[in-house]
Amino acid sequence: MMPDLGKYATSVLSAYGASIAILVVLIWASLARSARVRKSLEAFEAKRKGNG
Amino acid sequence: MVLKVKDLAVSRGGLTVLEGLNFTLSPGQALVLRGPNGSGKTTLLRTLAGLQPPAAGDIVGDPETIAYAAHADGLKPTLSVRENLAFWAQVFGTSDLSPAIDAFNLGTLLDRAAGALSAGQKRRLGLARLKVTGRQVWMLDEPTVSLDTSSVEQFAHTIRDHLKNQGSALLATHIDLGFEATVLDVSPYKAKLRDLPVLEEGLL
Amino acid sequence: MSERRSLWEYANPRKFMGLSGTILPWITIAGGVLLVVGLIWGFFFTPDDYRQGSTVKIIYLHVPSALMAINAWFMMLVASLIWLIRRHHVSALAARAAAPVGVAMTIIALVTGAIWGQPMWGTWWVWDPRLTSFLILFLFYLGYVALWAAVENDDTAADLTSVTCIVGSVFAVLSRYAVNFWNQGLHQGASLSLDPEENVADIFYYPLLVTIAAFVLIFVALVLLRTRTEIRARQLRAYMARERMQ
Amino acid sequence: MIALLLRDLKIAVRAGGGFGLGLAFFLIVVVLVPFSVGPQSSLLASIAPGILWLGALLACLLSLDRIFALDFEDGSLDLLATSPLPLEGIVSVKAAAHWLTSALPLVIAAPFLALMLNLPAAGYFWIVLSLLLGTPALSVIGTFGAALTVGLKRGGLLLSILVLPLYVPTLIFGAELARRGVNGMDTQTPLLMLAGITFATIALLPFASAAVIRINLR
Repeated sequence: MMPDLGKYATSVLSAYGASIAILVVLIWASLARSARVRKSLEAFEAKRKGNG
Repeated sequence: MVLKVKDLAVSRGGLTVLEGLNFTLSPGQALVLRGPNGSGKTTLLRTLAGLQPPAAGDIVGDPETIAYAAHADGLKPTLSVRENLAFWAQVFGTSDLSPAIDAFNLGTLLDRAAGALSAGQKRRLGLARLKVTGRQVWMLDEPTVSLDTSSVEQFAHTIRDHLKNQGSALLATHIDLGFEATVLDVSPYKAKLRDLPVLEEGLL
Repeated sequence: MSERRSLWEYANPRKFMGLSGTILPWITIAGGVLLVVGLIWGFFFTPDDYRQGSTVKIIYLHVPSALMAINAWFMMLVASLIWLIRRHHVSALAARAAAPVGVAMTIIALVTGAIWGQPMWGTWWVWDPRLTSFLILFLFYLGYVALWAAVENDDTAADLTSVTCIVGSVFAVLSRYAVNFWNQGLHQGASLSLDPEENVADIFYYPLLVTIAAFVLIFVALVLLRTRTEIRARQLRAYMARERMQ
Repeated sequence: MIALLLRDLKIAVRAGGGFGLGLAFFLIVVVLVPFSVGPQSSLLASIAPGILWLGALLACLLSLDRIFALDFEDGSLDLLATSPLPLEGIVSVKAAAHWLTSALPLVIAAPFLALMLNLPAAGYFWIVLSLLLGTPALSVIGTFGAALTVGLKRGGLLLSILVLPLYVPTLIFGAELARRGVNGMDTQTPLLMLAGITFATIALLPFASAAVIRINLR
């Protein structure tokens, strides 16, 4: 299954690993902030409706 | 008429603070703005002076006739009183300092560094700057802060003089300066909170 | 359709939220699928290059990320111009949302470039004009992001960052030219380059196209998601500011 | 305009104006270099153009935040913006004052520091020429950065982060011109590019700086 990467295996694997890790961090950070902002906005609007 | 305001709204930090303002300012007229702190008097003056765009409405008037004096006097502490005044005179293309010096009793302070003046003396120098601009419309933001009673009287006298010479003045101040002035209370023009500044309400 | 309908309608925050909410899942799925397909194709089913060996597989990440690093800046430039000219808030917020994505793309391009360079050039870093340009681009991104973070008022921040983006673009192009001139003597031969136009055969090229498409879609999805977040955050700040006034 | 220039120069020269700080910084940076890379004359001579350029650039950077900060704090900037002077002219004058008080002393001091770095005498001309031609661009670009960050708390570090990438082309062509001149190589391209950058920034960037000041004063 695994292709033979020869003597450059470390380089290729670390390039893939690093890139995917950076992408994952970016996506996770975007989703986390999205969820956080969404939650606080909804909480705020619910409170406003409750008051008014 | 030197300044006409039609349906003006002004905003601070993206929020409209005053709206629906209509007034005119004629030569020889003084208009006093009143209202509690934070009601938008400074914002209105800055808008009229051209430092920020109106949120809505029109300002009809020539910006080249306006001299603006803010809370801060714009003095350079290492320059002398004379140098400070002379600089602003040059910027506004005038040359005669003596009326301004006389009006605010600065004659004895001329060679003192502005940094060595008391708060009241600095304020007097800041107001003297208006006189050297040679401009017709004075816009003053809390001009009497840190002035003593006799200096306030000097200031009121200078304003009366300015009005007599077909000048006009727009002042944001809490105290009665003892000259005939139209009073505009800005409180009724406080912007309604219905308008969200940018995005529509109920966005989600 | 009435004649007033136009593309600009989607600059309205409400319309934007509606449309972006509908298409975001599809773009995300398409981007994810293409990325998996492209990377598996490239990683498992392409041969090694006869000179570069298996390191040629790095191009499936390096080239798309490098392209997106530049395209993200270009998108920010266009969005900044739209904000300055037409004052659509969504545009300014989209530029803000794109910047961190551009930063990440630049980092991926730099890291994969360095990892590729280590066995090929015998060193992690050479002051190759292309690598150096990306480093400079990275610095421009940092300044842009820092400026957004430093200015409190949203409209002021949008105005300042837009002007910075335009001025920065001119200087970025100038830097690219300067760097080329500065290191012309040491330029690496095209035989050992990650540039697809110079030495990539068809067999490597098709999976590369797939990953490029994947990166474009992922970029769009992330920018849409982050723009939605920025719009909500803006709305929240507007509520808060209003509450303080009462 | 001339009144403004004279006022700024007067303030800079009088006590508390910070005049000469940049020069002292330049001197210290260049003096520290042999301590960090070793005292070999040949090595120092070969890196001298780069060191002098980098030192001058950093010394310029150091004084950028003073360009507008004082005028903003004491209210003069508001008053200047409502004065008959065009804001584009005001920012140009500010840049000119920065160049005269911060950059020009560096240009004059550069040959003496080049001497300490064992640069051959024939190279002094190129050091001075490249700095003379390049530092105005540094002042004008720095004025743009200062205009961007005027009124920001903790704007100093941000100013550096914003301005340094913009300095890259000027630094590359300036240092390249000095290096090539010192080594007797062809100097035409970097000379033209450096002059081009300087004149283009002087002509165009004040419009951006003025726009940014207007935004910040709102």
